[in-house]
Amino acid sequence: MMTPISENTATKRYVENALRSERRHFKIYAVLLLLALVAPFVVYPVFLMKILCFALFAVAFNLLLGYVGLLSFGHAAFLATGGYTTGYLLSTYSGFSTELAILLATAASTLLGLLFGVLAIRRQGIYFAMITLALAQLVFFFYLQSPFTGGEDGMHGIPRGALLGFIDLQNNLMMYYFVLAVFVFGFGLVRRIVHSPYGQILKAIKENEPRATSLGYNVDQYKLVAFVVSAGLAGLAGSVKTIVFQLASLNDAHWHMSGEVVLMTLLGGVGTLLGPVIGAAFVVSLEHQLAQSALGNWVNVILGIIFIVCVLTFRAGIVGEFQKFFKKNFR
Amino acid sequence: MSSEFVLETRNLVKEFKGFTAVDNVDLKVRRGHIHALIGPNGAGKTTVFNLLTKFLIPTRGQILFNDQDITSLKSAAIARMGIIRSFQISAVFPHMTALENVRVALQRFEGSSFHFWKSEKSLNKLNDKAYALLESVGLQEFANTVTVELSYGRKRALELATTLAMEPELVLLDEPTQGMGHEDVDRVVELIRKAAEGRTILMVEHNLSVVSKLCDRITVLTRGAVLTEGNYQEVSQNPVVKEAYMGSEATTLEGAH
Amino acid sequence: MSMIFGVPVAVLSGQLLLGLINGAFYALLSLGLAVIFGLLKIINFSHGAFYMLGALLTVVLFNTLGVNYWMALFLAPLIVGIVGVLVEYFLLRKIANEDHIYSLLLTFGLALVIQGVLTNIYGVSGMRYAIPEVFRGGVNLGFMFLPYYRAWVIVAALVVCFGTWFMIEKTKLGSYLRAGTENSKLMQAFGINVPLLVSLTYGFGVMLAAFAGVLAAPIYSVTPVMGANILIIVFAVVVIGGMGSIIGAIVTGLAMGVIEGLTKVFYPEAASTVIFLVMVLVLLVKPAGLFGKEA
Amino acid sequence: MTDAIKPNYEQLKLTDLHAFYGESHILHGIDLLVRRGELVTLLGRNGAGRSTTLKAIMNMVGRRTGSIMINGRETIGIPAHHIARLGVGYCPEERGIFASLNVEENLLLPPTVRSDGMALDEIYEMFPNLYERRFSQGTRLSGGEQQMLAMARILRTGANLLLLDEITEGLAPVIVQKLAEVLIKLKEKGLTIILVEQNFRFAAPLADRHYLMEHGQIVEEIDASELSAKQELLNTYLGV
Amino acid sequence: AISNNEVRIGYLADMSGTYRDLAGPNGLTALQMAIEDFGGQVHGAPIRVLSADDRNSADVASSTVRQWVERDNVDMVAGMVASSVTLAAVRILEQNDKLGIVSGSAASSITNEHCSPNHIHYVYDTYPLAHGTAQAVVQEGGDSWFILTADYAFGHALEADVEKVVLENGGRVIQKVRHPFPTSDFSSFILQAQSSGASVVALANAGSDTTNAITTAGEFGLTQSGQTLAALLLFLTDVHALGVEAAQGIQLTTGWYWDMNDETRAWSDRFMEKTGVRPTMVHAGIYSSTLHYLSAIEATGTDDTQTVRRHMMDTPINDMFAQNGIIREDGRMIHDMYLAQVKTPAESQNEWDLYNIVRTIPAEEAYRPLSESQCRLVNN
Ligand SMILES: Nc1ncnc2c1ncn2[C@@H]1O[C@H](COP(=O)(O)OP(=O)(O)OP(=O)(O)O)[C@@H](O)[C@H]1O
Ligand SMILES: Nc1ncnc2c1ncn2[C@@H]1O[C@H](COP(=O)(O)OP(=O)(O)OP(=O)(O)O)[C@@H](O)[C@H]1O
Ligand SMILES: CC(C)C[C@H](N)C(=O)O
Ligand SMILES: [Mg+2]
Ligand SMILES: [Mg+2]
Repeated sequence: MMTPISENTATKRYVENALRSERRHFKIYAVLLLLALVAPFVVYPVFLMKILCFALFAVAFNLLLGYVGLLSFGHAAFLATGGYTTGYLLSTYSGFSTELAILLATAASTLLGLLFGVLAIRRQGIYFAMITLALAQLVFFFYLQSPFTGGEDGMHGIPRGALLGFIDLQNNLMMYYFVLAVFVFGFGLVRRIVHSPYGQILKAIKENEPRATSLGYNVDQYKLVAFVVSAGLAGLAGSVKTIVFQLASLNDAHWHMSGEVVLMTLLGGVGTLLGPVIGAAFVVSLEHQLAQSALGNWVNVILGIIFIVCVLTFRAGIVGEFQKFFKKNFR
Repeated sequence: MSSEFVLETRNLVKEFKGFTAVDNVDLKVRRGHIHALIGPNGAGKTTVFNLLTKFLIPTRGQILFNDQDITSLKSAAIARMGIIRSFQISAVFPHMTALENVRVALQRFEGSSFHFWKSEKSLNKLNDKAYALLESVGLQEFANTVTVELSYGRKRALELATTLAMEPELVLLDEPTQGMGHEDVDRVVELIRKAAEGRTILMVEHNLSVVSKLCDRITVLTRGAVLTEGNYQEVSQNPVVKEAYMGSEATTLEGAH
Repeated sequence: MSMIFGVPVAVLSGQLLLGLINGAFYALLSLGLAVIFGLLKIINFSHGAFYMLGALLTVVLFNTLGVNYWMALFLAPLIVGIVGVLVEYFLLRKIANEDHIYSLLLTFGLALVIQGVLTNIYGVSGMRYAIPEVFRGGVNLGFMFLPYYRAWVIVAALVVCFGTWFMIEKTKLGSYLRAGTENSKLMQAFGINVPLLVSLTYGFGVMLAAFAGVLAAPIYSVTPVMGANILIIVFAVVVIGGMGSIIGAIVTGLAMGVIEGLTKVFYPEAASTVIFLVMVLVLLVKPAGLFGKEA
Repeated sequence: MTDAIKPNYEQLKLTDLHAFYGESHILHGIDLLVRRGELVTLLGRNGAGRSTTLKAIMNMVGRRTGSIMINGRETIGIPAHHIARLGVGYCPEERGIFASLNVEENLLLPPTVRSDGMALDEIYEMFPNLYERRFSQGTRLSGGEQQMLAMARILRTGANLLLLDEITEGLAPVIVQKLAEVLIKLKEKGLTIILVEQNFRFAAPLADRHYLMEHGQIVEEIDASELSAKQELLNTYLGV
Repeated sequence: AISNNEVRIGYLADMSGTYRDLAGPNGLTALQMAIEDFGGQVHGAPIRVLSADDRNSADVASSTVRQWVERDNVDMVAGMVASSVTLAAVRILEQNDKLGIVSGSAASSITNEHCSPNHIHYVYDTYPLAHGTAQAVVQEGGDSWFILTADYAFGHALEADVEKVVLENGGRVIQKVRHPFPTSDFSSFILQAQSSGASVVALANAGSDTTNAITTAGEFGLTQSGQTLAALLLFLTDVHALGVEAAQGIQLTTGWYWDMNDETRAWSDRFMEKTGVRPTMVHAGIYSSTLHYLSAIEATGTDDTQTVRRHMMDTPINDMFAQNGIIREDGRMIHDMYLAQVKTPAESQNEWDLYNIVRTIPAEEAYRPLSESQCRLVNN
């Protein structure tokens, strides 16, 4: 059906505004993608892959916190499930297809997300955060006790395999572009969701839940779908991370990991698409740099100071503050 | 149209820890009417609304909508059947523009509300309709204004536009003119009158001049129970109502007529 | 000897008692957390750090100044309380009107700083603090040997818990506190110095943590990281009890101690997980916790 | 004879009061004088700045400049919690009932600032609804009951300067009438009252004077005696 | 030849978490002491040290080591404490044919099922820990055992090793209880131990778990009621933290003690000057292994991994850390271990005067014999 071009100026302006901001975003994304394509020739690719994996994880998490207003404190469970499933498949069945492993791992996290979601989605605010935490702790316990995970020692030496059977992922550069592709897919999906008819409803729910209900939207279902998608993407991040590092460990399932992703997201800017990406890059680089510097044993102190400073001075996060600054001065 | 009454409650009861806020209420709202629910503070009016929309669960009793029992349905399902409420405090989506506020409501008929793979541009075809609704409540200039920046009265108007966008059969309004200046009150009265075309409205209101101007039928609640029912004339003459609710105001009003 | 599930009854009653004692710790810690959350809506992730600070101060004050246990019991919470007041005044106050999540981030950062600095000073091997003379030894209860110190812990913790509960729920000061946190502007308009009240409340909440720390010093190894892991357990207790419910925190604290104690007998590996299982079950049945008010 | 009971004693005097919320400048130089025992109203449309004037007096806005004399004392620089102690009682438009307290606790909450406040019994007599629900949670009351509670609670404190913001909002006509009687009684007792009202019919017979506000300024001062003469003017400003 | 004209050593350890004190920043100091003592260069090539906090995370370890070997051309990685870290690191070292010298970890599996031609396990492992202590205790008449195990790989390994020794020596294990890692309150477990009626209560855990358990055992009068407490892994720092009052009489197995002879004392004094504390066996092991590694480069003139490793294996270690230490083909460095007993307060002269060495456990007896090895490098 042809949409009639509207005659009245208010709606025309609305459409134009939307288009303009989309074009501007598109330019930013294009530049970033270009940077990402050449980055491995300048920066150590494995390090970049680590950033991308965490960025995807944070983007998935932000879909919930930033766009539905749900603080999940149990996202580590999905990351770990993605990782362990991949690890299990690839190391138990030699020659198992890498892409199939990733797919199955993502499916496994999605299912787990569904289970968590069904149990948690009705709870509000801090109770939601805590029930997700509790469920994730149970998952942690399961992985700790299950023999196939190697407990505290973790799963090591997971083969990277070859993509579609011929692209050798053992090669860091190949691996990098594959991870980048996965990331772009995940990011694109989240962007699409946020700017979709469904995204509008999510936004409405976040803004005023009782009102959305009274307009006839079954808010629990909308939230649940977002939760499940977020879980699936977190699992995807975990799966790819496992392939990159060829290892899956309990760290991924620990509540610290759930906390870390909150920090990344807040630091980068919650409710902005690029915020979690920048936040993840920032935290990963910082930890990496500090751990190896002379300040090695001061890592926690420095991180702590950064969190405090962030909360006190740039609460909207790096990207959020930048947007505010831009709006104030250039528009 | 099917039946004479859009909404009916039978022996509706709500108890809070031994306190009966709604006590055996039988309410019948006739199709096409503007029906008012009045009564002293704490009579249970808001509670009745909350029961009708399932923000509270009835202790006992039945709720019928178009002769269909909806007692066990959930809030969202009730809204989908065509019963939409407004809130005592204004309910909008503060960080969306007025246009988007209305669009969220219109979207429900699109069946695309779960379509996460589509672009939100697909919603632009609703813009004109949304705009028309904004126009109908006098908000055309504010279509692209973020809702937080609207004044109180305009927020109420927007809320009404959103409500109308749902094309409800029955609209529940809880004190729609509360906190408004006289000018706004008159505007809202007009709005409600307009909204009532082809619909049924059930409202709670303490402003008797609004009630007298708008309402076809009035139910008076006291202490959770129905005291009497009738048109404004009948109700305002009732000495018990005067005593319990209107005080001397009813007479003053009449004098003013 | 009679048995329950293959465990002698005598042993079981010993375990119950120990669970209760541990629960007293949980109660004390979660009480502070509940006070701070319930009244200030601050998710205090530095609670564990303040608990540790209480214990560490006890040891350090003794080693450097020869401060004895009884003085420490008073002095360490006081110092920590003052630190808490300063933290509230210089940091938390700045974000009082923001989303809870920022207080979480800030206090988490603070905990990292406190723990990190102290780790670099004192290491992680831990320090020991001797049980005060009067509480050395114990009494044989027939089914177990009860060290006097543990008996003291439960008495002290319960007295402090119920004292706090009484103050908040039953006194005028308590009602100022509850109201001030809901609408501080209005309370100020009524003539109450709310900012001061808030600082003092936060200080008091962390004081409770420090008090627990002092009680813990003689029986656990005192290290700068001793508070890191206890935090989420204590959080779980508060949530199970119903966030903000004072009595909920106390009762749940005690109950969790017992449940955890029994788990240590029947399925020890799960001892630190069982509380989360309980949390899931409770929240499924009572969405706002055992004593929480549903919104 | 002390100052405080002299007639014509200046209970509240605002001079060139400006108030801001963050960046936005809301009040633009308010001058206003209320004497002991007077009841004045602030009238105006939604958003005119009436509530803000009361909040500015209570030091509840972002920033204020100018002068606010209460009982002859400059209060522009003193912290919010000291203002009530000067004998000021404030009833906010959003009612401010505390969810964590029950009705009676809410009622007993504001500290007494002077000795001659109403006793609890008197208050319960005036608002039987509150007596009936005295042990239920404050915010579980109906909208109107909450309004009664908000009003009742400052009557207890003995404040002799009352700032009342839209107290008839959402109340049944009978209660409104009762409130009018209460205000008359309070006036007789010598209390000074500033009333922000939408309900002109309620306010008109009670007030000694009316201030008309628009865009954060006082545009007109009308004495009760001039009311009929200036009806026209009122109509244009308020649309009555 | 020496790659990049520089010998690059990466030091990977927990710098800020639970295992910080037994290796941590002071381990880096020990490593640097070795390099200084060696003269700062080999064959004119400078020796450079990189260090990183592994945060006890396999992830961090893996990405750090990967970057070290792939980008920074690190030749050898030292330190390594948590077994998950060690296993992650040695995998990558193997893939890239670089060398790892593990000094902090305990798990004997590191040179058993997880052995590789690219790493050496230097200081100690769970096998001698279990053997030394358990054997001694059983022989002294402690024949019925209650084992309290930290519920993770290291604890399980220790538990298994102990159980075997106890059974071999004619004792029996009455009860095994696994506690979560970490645990702070051990009262319930101690009570279980008391009511089990076992004559020996063995702690198969480490760090603060062990010290907490020992403290609680003291509080509940475990030893007064006639039971023996055996801590299977105690580092000097743990005993120091406990104090002789609480720890007195406990028997433990260690790979080294600072106060054994003049040589150890001299080195320890230097160490203490720099760090303010006495070295643990891990610190000493890091020093010794680094010296041994550098000597091998000097001798062979190359930093090629296999050449160096071969040479290290062919050369016995004789220094303040070990006499006649031998690196076996599975990568296990075997050396004499010591059964020590914590001094009584009366015996202890100063805060670090903590152990009496009860007896020496000869290297061959201490470590798992190659005949029992599951290492793929060992042909059985
Ligand atoms: N959740 C609740 N728990 C306990 N009591 C309640 C609850 N909700 C309402 N009530 C009580 O039920 C009675 C009816 O309240 P309701 O809000 O329906 O009154 P209303 O008729 O709308 O009054 P108003 O005109 O003042 O808004 C009141 O006395 C109120 O205190
Ligand atoms: N917290 C705030 N931050 C920013 N602007 C505010 C705030 N509160 C009020 N305002 C603005 O100040 C102006 C005056 O508001 P005020 O509440 O004093 O009006 P009012 O005369 O009491 O009207 P109403 O009948 O709506 O209560 C309005 O334009 C309002 O938008
Ligand atoms: C106990 C620790 C020092 C050793 C480590 N956890 C390992 O398993 O090797
Ligand atoms: Mg109502
Ligand atoms: Mg107002």
